[in-house]
Amino acid sequence: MADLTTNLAPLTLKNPIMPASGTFGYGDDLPDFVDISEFGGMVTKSLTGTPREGNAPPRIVETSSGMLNSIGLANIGVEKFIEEKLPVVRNKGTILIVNIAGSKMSEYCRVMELLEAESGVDGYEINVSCPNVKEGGMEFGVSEKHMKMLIRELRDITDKPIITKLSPNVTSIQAMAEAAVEAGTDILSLINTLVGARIDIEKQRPVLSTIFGGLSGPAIKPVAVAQVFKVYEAVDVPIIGIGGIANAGDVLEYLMAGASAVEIGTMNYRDPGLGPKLLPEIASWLDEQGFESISEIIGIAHE
Amino acid sequence: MADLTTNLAPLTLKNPIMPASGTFGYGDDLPDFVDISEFGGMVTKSLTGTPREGNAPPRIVETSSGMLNSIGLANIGVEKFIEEKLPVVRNKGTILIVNIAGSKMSEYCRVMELLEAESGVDGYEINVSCPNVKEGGMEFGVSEKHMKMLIRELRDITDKPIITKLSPNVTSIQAMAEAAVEAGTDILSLINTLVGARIDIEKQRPVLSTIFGGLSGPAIKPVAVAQVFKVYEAVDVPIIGIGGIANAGDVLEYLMAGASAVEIGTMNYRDPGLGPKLLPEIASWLDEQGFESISEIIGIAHE
Amino acid sequence: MSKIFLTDAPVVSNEEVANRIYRLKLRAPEFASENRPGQFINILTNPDGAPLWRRPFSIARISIDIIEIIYKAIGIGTNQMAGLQSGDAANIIGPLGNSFTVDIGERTPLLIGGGLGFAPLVVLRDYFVSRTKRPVLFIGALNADEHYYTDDPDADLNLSTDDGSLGFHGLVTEQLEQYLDEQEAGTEFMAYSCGPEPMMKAIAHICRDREIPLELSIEREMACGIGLCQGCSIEQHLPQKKFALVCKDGPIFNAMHLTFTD
Amino acid sequence: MSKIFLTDAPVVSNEEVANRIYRLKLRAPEFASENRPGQFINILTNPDGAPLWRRPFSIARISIDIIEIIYKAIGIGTNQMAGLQSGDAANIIGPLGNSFTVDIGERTPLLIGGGLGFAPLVVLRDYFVSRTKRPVLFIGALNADEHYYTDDPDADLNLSTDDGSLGFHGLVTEQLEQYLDEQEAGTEFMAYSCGPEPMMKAIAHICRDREIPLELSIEREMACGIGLCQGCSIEQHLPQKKFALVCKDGPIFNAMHLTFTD
Ligand SMILES: Cc1cc2nc3c(=O)[nH]c(=O)nc-3n(C[C@H](O)[C@H](O)[C@H](O)COP(=O)(O)OP(=O)(O)OC[C@H]3O[C@@H](n4cnc5c(N)ncnc54)[C@H](O)[C@@H]3O)c2cc1C
Ligand SMILES: Cc1cc2nc3c(=O)[nH]c(=O)nc-3n(C[C@H](O)[C@H](O)[C@H](O)COP(=O)(O)OP(=O)(O)OC[C@H]3O[C@@H](n4cnc5c(N)ncnc54)[C@H](O)[C@@H]3O)c2cc1C
Ligand SMILES: Cc1cc2nc3c(=O)[nH]c(=O)nc-3n(C[C@H](O)[C@H](O)[C@H](O)COP(=O)(O)O)c2cc1C
Ligand SMILES: Cc1cc2nc3c(=O)[nH]c(=O)nc-3n(C[C@H](O)[C@H](O)[C@H](O)COP(=O)(O)O)c2cc1C
Ligand code: FES
Ligand code: FES
Repeated sequence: MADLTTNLAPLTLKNPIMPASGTFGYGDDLPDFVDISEFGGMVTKSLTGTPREGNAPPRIVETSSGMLNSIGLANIGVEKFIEEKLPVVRNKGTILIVNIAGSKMSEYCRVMELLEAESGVDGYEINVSCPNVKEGGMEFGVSEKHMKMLIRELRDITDKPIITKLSPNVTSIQAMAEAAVEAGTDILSLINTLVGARIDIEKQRPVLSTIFGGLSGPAIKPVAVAQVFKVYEAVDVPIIGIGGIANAGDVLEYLMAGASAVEIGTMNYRDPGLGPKLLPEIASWLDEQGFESISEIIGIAHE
Repeated sequence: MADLTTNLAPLTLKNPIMPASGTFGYGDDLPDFVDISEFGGMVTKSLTGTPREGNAPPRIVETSSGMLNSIGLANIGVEKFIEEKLPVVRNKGTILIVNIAGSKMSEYCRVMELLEAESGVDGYEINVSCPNVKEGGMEFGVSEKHMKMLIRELRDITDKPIITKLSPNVTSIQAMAEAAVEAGTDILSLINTLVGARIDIEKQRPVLSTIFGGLSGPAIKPVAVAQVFKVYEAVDVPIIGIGGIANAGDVLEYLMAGASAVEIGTMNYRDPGLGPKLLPEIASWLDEQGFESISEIIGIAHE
Repeated sequence: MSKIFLTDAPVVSNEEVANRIYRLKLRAPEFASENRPGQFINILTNPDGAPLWRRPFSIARISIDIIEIIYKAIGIGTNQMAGLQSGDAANIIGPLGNSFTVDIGERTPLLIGGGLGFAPLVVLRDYFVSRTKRPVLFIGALNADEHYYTDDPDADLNLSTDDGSLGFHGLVTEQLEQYLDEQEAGTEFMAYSCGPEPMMKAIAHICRDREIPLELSIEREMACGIGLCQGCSIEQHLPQKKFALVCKDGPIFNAMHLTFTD
Repeated sequence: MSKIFLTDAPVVSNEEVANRIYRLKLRAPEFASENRPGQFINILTNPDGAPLWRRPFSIARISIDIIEIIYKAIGIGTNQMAGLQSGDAANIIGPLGNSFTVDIGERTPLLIGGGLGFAPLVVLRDYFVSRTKRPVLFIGALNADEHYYTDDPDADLNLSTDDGSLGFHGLVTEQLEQYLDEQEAGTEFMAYSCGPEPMMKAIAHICRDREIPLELSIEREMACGIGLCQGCSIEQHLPQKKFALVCKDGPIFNAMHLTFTD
């Protein structure tokens, strides 16, 4: 059977499927029918320096083949994570990636410094692109200069892999990818959500309390695949593809476009056990086509 | 019954629904069950200086709640339009808006100059945002500087209303809107398509011959509504909302977000007669809610 | 915490019991030992496409291996559900959420439902009846056509309609106040309610004035139903936790804890 | 140009005639006077959601007020269609596209279909038969289960299967070549074909070698089906027009005009 191991240098994952940040909590509090150890890795909800309650409701709404969210980085904060969650999730039998966010550079740094003192974290995903934070979380993701400053600071703090998670809401995703790599990023993940809004015509007001939210789900997959395709040609680091993945064909699409692994977000809400269910189909597709490993199809659509 | 007339100064439309450029040809060659005079206006396919064959096939593909196209501005060219189409469509009993595109500034200018010599054109929509042209059609839509240069040139050529059609593929849609208005734009229309791609996993290649295409349809509606909402707060000119409109509720959503009129694109392919079919529902919604005219709800979601 | 299952539950029956109101029975033996009154299930109404999210429904009844929900066909997902037939299966996740407080000592249970809101209270009624408590039920609806629970020998059943076509002519809150005013001083109640939020707010006021503890079953749009998306938040009075998750901290809340009942 | 209708056509019947192959009959009296052999209709398979685009199908037969299509359930839209029942209606646009050349003088019509590709040729067969011409039919398929047109007293019917389970054991192209080789010199044919593109290419070569004019019915994914989106383009040899639209300039093309048959 084809080898599903994927090389996300400096990380190696036993398979290419992870849950996307913000859709699997901290990996500890999952329904009984989900076995986190079957995933190639676990990516936590974004952690900030202090606990956050998140934005006022309503903060989610369905759209055509997608959804908008303005959760606003609701999370328990890095200290409580270290105390209560890390001891549990570091033993789940899969790679653990902690996603970090903040409103200021110093907040990102503090979160990472506290985590550096702990064991069990295999890498960091840096959320520079959350559109739902007022105080400036966004600016890092849309400005090459600010992103470089941020990633350089973080690079000084850790020797563990840094995954920079890019925002799709930019004129040139290549420029952002290049900036992130120049600043010391090991791996890129993309995309975070697209900025979107819905109006409640009954109430004659925006549905979300924050007006704008992040669009995710199958609706955005073509945008994400295009950006992965472009970034693959622009930089030399491994890529994690994210956006609208719903089935094995979608995973193959991302791999062929140039991703070495993927994260599944919104579709987890239909079935949080979805990810591992796709692995047998991916393996048999590779077998049928005569591929011996995942690595043979990564970026194959560029040839 | 509520008044559906909408003020798109300096234009007045008898109702707010138009077909979007590229989805209704030149307005002359429609199926018998479509009556173009029932629309608030007719927007032509983008016209260029010389006829264009468009991109190699395949140039369309379905996606979740949307589609990708890389038609590549296939059109008969401005001269043939003037000769064969204009005499027919200028008498269709509705406002005629000619959409103009080009690969160079001089091409846009030439198209407009030729049209200026004719009667029957009520306004121009400037396509600065078509992602499917190799030679630079894109650059106008993503660079404030280039767009300003282009619109200024065109402003010198015509006194008729200029509608600048914005690309959503930018970091700041407000900045682009402001630039367009500064350069002399009368009306803004948005959005054009989002850049997207699909990979054919059987062929292990991008589906579209051009790799990237434009994503349209209900999938993109939240992105478009968000951008209309932002542009409404940034500038003082009327806005035409475009993107994924499929029903009367969608039209109302755009109006409330700040659009004074809308264009329907992809959903015309399901039913080219869709637009006028939505008018009675919009009128009775206004009646039920006690509004006397469309103008009362434009931008109401901002209050 | 009860165990949570994801299962393709065979449809036993799916019957229209009132105007566009259906009773769906599913075979889900896993649930028997886990379910507590007030919990809900999350149904994937269309495995192949829209809507994107599952749809949540209170478990209205459970008996050995059969769970029952009562729902109104009002939109895309519920209209799809109305097409379910015996022989089909429904992909469900559950049982989900917390549950009603059932240890109420000598208090008399008051179950107050508005419209479809009676659904989650049926299972509570069953609980009390099987423990030989006689609950007092109040069910209000627009008109007789919307009433699907019109007979109950083991409870004191009070029906009302806005148009007077069945039972008391008026709001369920009016009937409830009349009832409470007629009770002897010292009678202790425990109230439970589910229905439109303005109704629940009015009931909260009635109960607060009379110092009757009240639990509400709350509805919010849910993307996941299991605490993963943080989307179904509701504002509460706890200073250290401003927002609760309806799917996980709820759907049952002490009325005093929520801000909308103020 | 024929008039184009958009109509909710009542379903008369929808019968499985071979393995996952269905014959759908729709009542569409408007079509009777307009339809010409080779045209197609565009069906909205799901008025409420996915797929986004209509799905195009050749009109296989038309008789007074009934049009008939033959389709294979292979994906989202066609699987939805398989659920249509008499009593339902299908929202269709048509008749669409150009049509086969039918004025062929004394030539003998050769109709060559691969798999489902025979569908658009049935109406052409009817046309010739009703004008007392006896067409020669060649229909190839993978195996006997895929054959749905196995009997025709008014035509010379040649069936083949790749596995030999019915008729000639081999490719339809082989059977066609054998047949042509056996004909007297001077017999003049007009050929029509529809099927997988590699098959049509092979047939184009056979016909070109023998100077038999050939028309092909072409399939391309279509967003609109009426010439509005410019999406269904196909490369042709005309220097002044590199791309034709399959929905409007086609679906019927002279084989010599298309580049894929080279
Ligand atoms: C914990 C819980 C228990 C519930 N129990 C029941 C029950 O026992 N019986 C019953 O009939 N309904 C119940 N509901 C409501 C039920 O989930 C909605 O009626 C259903 O989701 C509507 O789906 P739809 O696709 O048909 O409607 P849509 O087409 O999505 O929407 C139609 C209308 O319903 C509203 N709506 C959509 N989803 C929800 C939702 N999750 N909650 C509230 N309103 C919504 C929309 O805003 C819209 O106005 C419950 C909801 C929750 C959260
Ligand atoms: C002019 C014309 C006439 C046709 N006549 C017939 C007919 O008489 N009988 C019949 O069974 N089929 C016919 N087809 C093909 C038919 O349209 C497709 O089988 C149908 O669109 C598939 O829809 P689906 O949603 O079931 O498949 P999908 O789920 O969309 O796709 C399944 C597979 O079919 C392919 N496919 C999708 N759409 C088309 C398309 N429009 N053309 C070709 N392949 C496609 C996809 O690439 C995919 O591999 C015709 C097509 C055209 C353009
Ligand atoms: C409800 C919700 C919450 C999210 N929270 C986070 C988050 O905390 N940090 C982050 O980096 N991304 C977050 N995301 C973005 C996802 O990780 C992912 O990038 C995006 O949803 C696109 O993938 P999808 O289409 O598969 O959902 C969130 C997405 C959703 C829908
Ligand atoms: C097939 C196709 C062709 C298009 N051609 C043009 C064009 O020539 N000029 C233009 O300005 N926009 C063109 N567009 C963009 C539409 O006018 C519209 O901005 C976009 O599709 C979003 O609207 P929708 O979601 O309603 O389709 C085209 C869109 C499609 C789908
Ligand atoms: S619905 Fe996702 S957390 Fe409650
Ligand atoms: S399918 Fe739209 S032009 Fe042919």
